[in-house]
Amino acid sequence: MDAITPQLFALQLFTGLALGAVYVLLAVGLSLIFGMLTIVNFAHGAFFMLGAYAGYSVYQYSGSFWIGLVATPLATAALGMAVERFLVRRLYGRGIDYPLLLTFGLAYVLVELVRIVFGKQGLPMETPEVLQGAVDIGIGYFPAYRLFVIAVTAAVLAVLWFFIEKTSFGLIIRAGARDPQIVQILGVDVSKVWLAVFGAGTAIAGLAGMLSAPLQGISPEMGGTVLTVAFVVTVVGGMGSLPGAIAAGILVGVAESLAALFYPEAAKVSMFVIMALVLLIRPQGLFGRSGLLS
Amino acid sequence: MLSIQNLNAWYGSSHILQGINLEVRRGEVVSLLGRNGAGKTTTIKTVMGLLRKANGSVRFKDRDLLGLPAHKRFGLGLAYVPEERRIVPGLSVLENIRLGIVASDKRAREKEVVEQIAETFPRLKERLHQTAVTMSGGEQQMLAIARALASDPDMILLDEPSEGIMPLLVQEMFELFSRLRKAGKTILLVEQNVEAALRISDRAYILDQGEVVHADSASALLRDPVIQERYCAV
Amino acid sequence: QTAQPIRIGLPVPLTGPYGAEAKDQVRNAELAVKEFNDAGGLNGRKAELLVRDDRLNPGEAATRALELIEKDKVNFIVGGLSAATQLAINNVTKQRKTIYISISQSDAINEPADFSRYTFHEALNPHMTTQAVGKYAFKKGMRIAFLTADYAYGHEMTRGFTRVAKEVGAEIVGELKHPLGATDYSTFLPRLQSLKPDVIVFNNFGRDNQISIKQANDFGMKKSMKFVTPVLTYTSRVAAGPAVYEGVIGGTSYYWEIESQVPSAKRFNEQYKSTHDGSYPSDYGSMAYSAVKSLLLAVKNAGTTDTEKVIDTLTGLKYDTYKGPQFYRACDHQSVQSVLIIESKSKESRNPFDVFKVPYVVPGSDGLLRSCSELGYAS
Amino acid sequence: MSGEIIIRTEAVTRRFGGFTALKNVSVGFEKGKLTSIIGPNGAGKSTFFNILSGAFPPSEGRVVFGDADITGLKPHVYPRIGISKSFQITNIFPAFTVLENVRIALQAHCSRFNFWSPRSRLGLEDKAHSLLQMVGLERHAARLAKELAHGQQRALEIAVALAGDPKLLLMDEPTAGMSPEETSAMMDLIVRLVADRTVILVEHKMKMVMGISDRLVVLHHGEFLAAGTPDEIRNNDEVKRVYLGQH
Amino acid sequence: MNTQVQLLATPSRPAPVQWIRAHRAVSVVLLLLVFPWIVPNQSVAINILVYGLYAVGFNLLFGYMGMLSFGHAAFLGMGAYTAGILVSQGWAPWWIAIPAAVVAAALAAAIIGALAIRTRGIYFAMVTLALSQCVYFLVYQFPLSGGENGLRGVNVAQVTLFGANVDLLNPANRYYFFLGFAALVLLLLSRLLDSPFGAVVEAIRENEARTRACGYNVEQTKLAVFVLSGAICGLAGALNAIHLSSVAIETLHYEMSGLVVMICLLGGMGTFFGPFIGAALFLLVQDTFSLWTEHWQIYVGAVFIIFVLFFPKGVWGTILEKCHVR
Ligand SMILES: Nc1ncnc2c1ncn2[C@@H]1O[C@H](COP(=O)(O)OP(=O)(O)OP(=O)(O)O)[C@@H](O)[C@H]1O
Ligand SMILES: Nc1ncnc2c1ncn2[C@@H]1O[C@H](COP(=O)(O)OP(=O)(O)OP(=O)(O)O)[C@@H](O)[C@H]1O
Ligand SMILES: [Mg+2]
Ligand SMILES: [Mg+2]
Repeated sequence: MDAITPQLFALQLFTGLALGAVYVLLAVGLSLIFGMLTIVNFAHGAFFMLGAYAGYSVYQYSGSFWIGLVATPLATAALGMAVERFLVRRLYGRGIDYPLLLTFGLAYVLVELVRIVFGKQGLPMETPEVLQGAVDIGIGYFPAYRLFVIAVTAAVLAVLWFFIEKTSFGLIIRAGARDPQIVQILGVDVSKVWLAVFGAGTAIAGLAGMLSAPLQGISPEMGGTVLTVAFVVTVVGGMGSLPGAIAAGILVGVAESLAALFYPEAAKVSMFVIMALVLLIRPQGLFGRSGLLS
Repeated sequence: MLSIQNLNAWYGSSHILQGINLEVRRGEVVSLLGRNGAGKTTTIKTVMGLLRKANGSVRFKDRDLLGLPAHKRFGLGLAYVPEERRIVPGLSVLENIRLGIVASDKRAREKEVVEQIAETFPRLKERLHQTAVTMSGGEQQMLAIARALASDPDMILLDEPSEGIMPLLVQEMFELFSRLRKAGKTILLVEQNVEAALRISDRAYILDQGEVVHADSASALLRDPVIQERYCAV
Repeated sequence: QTAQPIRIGLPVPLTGPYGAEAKDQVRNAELAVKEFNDAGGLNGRKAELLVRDDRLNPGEAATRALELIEKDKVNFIVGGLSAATQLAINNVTKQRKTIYISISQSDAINEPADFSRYTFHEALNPHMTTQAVGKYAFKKGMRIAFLTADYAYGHEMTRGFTRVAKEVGAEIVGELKHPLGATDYSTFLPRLQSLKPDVIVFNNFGRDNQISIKQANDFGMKKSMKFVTPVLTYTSRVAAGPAVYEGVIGGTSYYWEIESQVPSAKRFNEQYKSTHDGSYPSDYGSMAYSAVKSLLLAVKNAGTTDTEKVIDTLTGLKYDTYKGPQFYRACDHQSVQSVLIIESKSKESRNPFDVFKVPYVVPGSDGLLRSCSELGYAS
Repeated sequence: MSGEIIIRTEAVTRRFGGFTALKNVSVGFEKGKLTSIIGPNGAGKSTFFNILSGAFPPSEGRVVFGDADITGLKPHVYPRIGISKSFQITNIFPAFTVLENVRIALQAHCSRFNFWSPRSRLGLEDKAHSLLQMVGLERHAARLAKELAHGQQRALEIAVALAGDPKLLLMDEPTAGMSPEETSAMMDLIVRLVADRTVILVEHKMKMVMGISDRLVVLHHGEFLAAGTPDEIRNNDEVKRVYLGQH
Repeated sequence: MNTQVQLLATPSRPAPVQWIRAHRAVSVVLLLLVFPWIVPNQSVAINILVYGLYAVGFNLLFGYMGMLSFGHAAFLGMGAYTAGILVSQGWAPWWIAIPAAVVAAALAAAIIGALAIRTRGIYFAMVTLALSQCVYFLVYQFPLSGGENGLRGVNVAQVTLFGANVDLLNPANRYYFFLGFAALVLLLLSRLLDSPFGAVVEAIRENEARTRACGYNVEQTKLAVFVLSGAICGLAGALNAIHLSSVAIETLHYEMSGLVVMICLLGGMGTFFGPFIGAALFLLVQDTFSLWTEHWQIYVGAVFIIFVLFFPKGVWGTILEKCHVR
């Protein structure tokens, strides 16, 4: 094959960054729920998939991608909150494993429900007209839609960061994650906090699904791979750490992209290799606090 | 202000509190004494709503507490310094203090409140941005008290606040309680430092095996040789 | 003594991404059984179908096959919708001397290592598909690039296309292998683009095929190159939408439109439509029809369900069940049949099933296959 | 100082990030004596204690036990060489019975990797019972540890620490949260313990510390401030000023 | 769960349950002996046996030491592929291939374990999950594994045992052949859990820091249990390869890891019967529902949720609880 030109290399690097942004978006909902509730939401992939279907439905019905973009996170948040309220909540205080197992079972149910409602085949989702086509980014052409996804990711992260680090509600969330009893005694209805966090996490999962739909189409199985990616990014970044998720997502994306250039067969393993290395050097992840889980 | 009548409470199936009767009047400091395992902590936890399996009557400002979820009790003006301090990990000292007021009407006047606290506890002032759990045991205890005071409650329940505090500060702490009392706060104090506790209390209850076995004015108890021998020996 | 029904086990992936195809296979197999029974069965002995879900998992497929043989005591097995499940079932039936008609594409099953006297292959295989599609799509001097799913199916397709390219004098400019089940192809596309091919061949299947073609489209690649894929399926086309597949060329074993040229196809479509609300049989679905139909034809001709006798009959069988004449080649039991070249239309027109054109039908012949001696069979 | 030194630190410093919790502390502890470490809150007592007990290594300096340099040994090695500790925050096996808590601790010293014989054959129950008797928990042997009141859990904690029959026992505020009655029982216990081993204590209860300690070490702002007999310390102006107050 | 408790507090409980508790391994083996005759057919019985054994391995780690691994498919797969490759290539007879599979799985567990036990709790679950995905890709790329097509030709049609030829194509023979291995594992395991080492395992589950402070090398113990757990799963994998005469790459998929968690949860974690009861329940439920509806996964998921919510101790654990056995 041809030699690798500097221009190709630059484009490849940028592709990796863009892919990383998508990965961050996939991981951040998982990371949020984990960091705040110490719950690993195994149904994260399922919510991602539901987001894609919800987005598709709204898009079909209203004819507007943008309405879908707003409605989708709301819809998945509502479902997520219902799940928290009626299922997960019963498990608080029963050890970290049970919510994980519950959501694992829930994922089965959700995927199958979608198969019943929408069928087993995939569905097409069109890229919104204004974002179709590729734009010149100086080093080559790049799909406009992917640039848009990066922008949305950045916006979501900014909002989330501000919310968690700078507001009182964020303070409550962070405290509630560690010692809910105390927070309760200080006058806060913790159950509402949990509800909100779970809803926020699933909202982001749904948004990610909706945003991914024009990239990869929709199918009931689309959540499966997402879960793995989200896990790797969360572990590499350090659980519950926003900056960690960002750094890890981009690291994984770039590594995968460069692997695809030099040794394509290894593209998919690359993220696991990174993870193994990180674990060896910093078991708590790049930005993780050690002892958080002990 | 706080009136407990015939309170029974359970951990699982073990019956811990067996008919407690206790009263704290507005502006009083009342001590709750007794040996380990007597049920002091359990009593306080029941009042705060941390133990849901309870019956009897617990009234605060004439409201029935047992029916209220824990977070609503805070709104009535109750504050609590728990036994093992329960400083929230991962948060800084400042954030722990802020946590004390997020749900109260003081939230808007955060700066003021923090300043006031810092005045009372100079040690905390130096450390406002340290991760709270890395502070020493005594520093954490101060923080726990500071957090409870932040919301300017009407009544404070303190569970062994002097535990792990150095002698110099223990004196100061009890002085602080006296000052609080003068400022009109009501205090229910669980202490093993019996003598010091009685000195600042109006009245005291002695608990044993989940029952009140003795109740009297603090001064009488201080004079009581049996009590002296039994509880103030160290 | 009332005769036992003829029992045919049908393990297909009812759950999983190919559930739609699997379901249509069941419908088609049922149709074939119904026709057999309506025609009186085997001297009054009826056939029955035992459908099992193999979840597209070879381990599960092997388990189901074992159960069908050991517990349900089936006479024959038909099914398998991926190379892997097909090979797993084949391995079980081979050991237990049970006739198996496979309906999924792989080259491995034609090769001596996996060859079983008891197994017949109704489906196309990658080699014949690529020969047909390649000869149609490649021209002398063209630059050709591959995006290949990194597994046997993909590799077999690449191998076949490379052979055609050599024959017609086209140049292979590069191949990128992607992991199976990838959901993002962006990292492969800049490189492929930089190769500046005239034709890009997507040697992958199902979701991989849909997503990679879609993303290549997003990168604006269709403007400068022709998209080709060995097996173009109806479900992929529907799942990804008309815009994505517009102008993509591929092969298939069956598309209903050949009814204008083939009488058996016309008959088959009518039958299917009358039992299924006017819908048309699908590409993978119809193979199940033909498999069961030809099997039962052999049973009828042999006059028995005895394994050895049915094998003998199947081996020499010439049949035309739904797409024109077919026969099982003696050395590897591959069904020799036509390959349809199809091209995706830009929009649906007459009915939702009208999505492809059939510009060309490559007639079935030994020449499409690797020869028996090339495969290593003593001729 | 007269007696044989069992453990000593040499110029130990410990930093947490930019903060130096312990500065250049060199202290020796006499064998067979009870030494208490006192000092204001945040003086670095627990930090010092953790370095002695191997919870974490010093940033600089060495720890010498007997003749051996034990700086930076893995935590699980400490009990094996004869150093046990009780934690400042109660740390037991909550879902085990009180007896099993002690039994498992005893077992560490007779069989670490015995995969085969039934555990009951080790015959540790009697020893466990006598340990429980010693700390006054005999009655509660069959209860689950998590059901004990705080003070009782502290006593159990000490029994568990004692199970290894350590040469050196380190205790961080063993009587925190105990009633005066129980505190004096604990004091008696500690005094009895010193008969066969060395004990190092971190405590704030001055009456108790003064009453039972052979020697006191005072830390202040992470630095060594003073050491001596209880009387010497009681009359040390500097200690009075920063710690004791009018005591 | 721990014998000490029972010696001290002896609440009343039915005699049979007590006997079963005391001879847990023997009773499981006895149950398994008659098992093929109480389930619908023997091919299902073999599946249950193999999956049960897989769950036994997992249960050792999760039920007894409290570490939730989501990567145990790696060990099942390592066992299956090792035995499978040795047999299908004709490199070794079954009596070498099976032990070799166990060793290979143990080695894989040693490597993954050494990395994973540096983490705790949910972290551990995620790390094992991701590392097992690594194994998936490595095996996938390994030329002899057959990749996506799977490994075929793991044919052990006949074995010679004590001079007699046993036809393994016969399902009953295959079942009892496999049961021999399972019984061996169960008896060894029961012995191990009763030993002082078993006490340490429980102690780690209860309080790691305390166990360390007692003088136990927690990391070593964890690793030992992890390796042992992996080895048992490897054995299950090898048996499964022989049973199906092929190995699918899906054996290494994370859903297989999830499956074993589900089996343990259904049956009862930290018990001896649990894994087999769970496997039977899961496979029978799945078989029944999949014949009845193509949407059977919804029911499987729902059953799982119900167990997590209402019967977290699983079938056997709930029975024990009802009979006042701690
Ligand atoms: N979580 C629990 N589960 C079961 N029993 C408990 C629990 N917590 C406390 N108890 C029991 O309740 C009784 C009262 O305990 P409580 O903590 O109220 O005592 P206390 O008076 O505060 O003692 P201390 O001075 O040691 O703090 C004790 O006998 C104890 O064993
Ligand atoms: N991990 C840490 N990070 C930052 N500072 C720390 C950390 N651990 C301890 N410190 C600080 O070191 C100082 C000494 O702490 P230490 O716990 O040793 O005090 P102490 O003497 O035991 O006090 P007390 O009597 O209150 O328990 C304290 O000011 C504390 O805030
Ligand atoms: Mg208490
Ligand atoms: Mg301290």
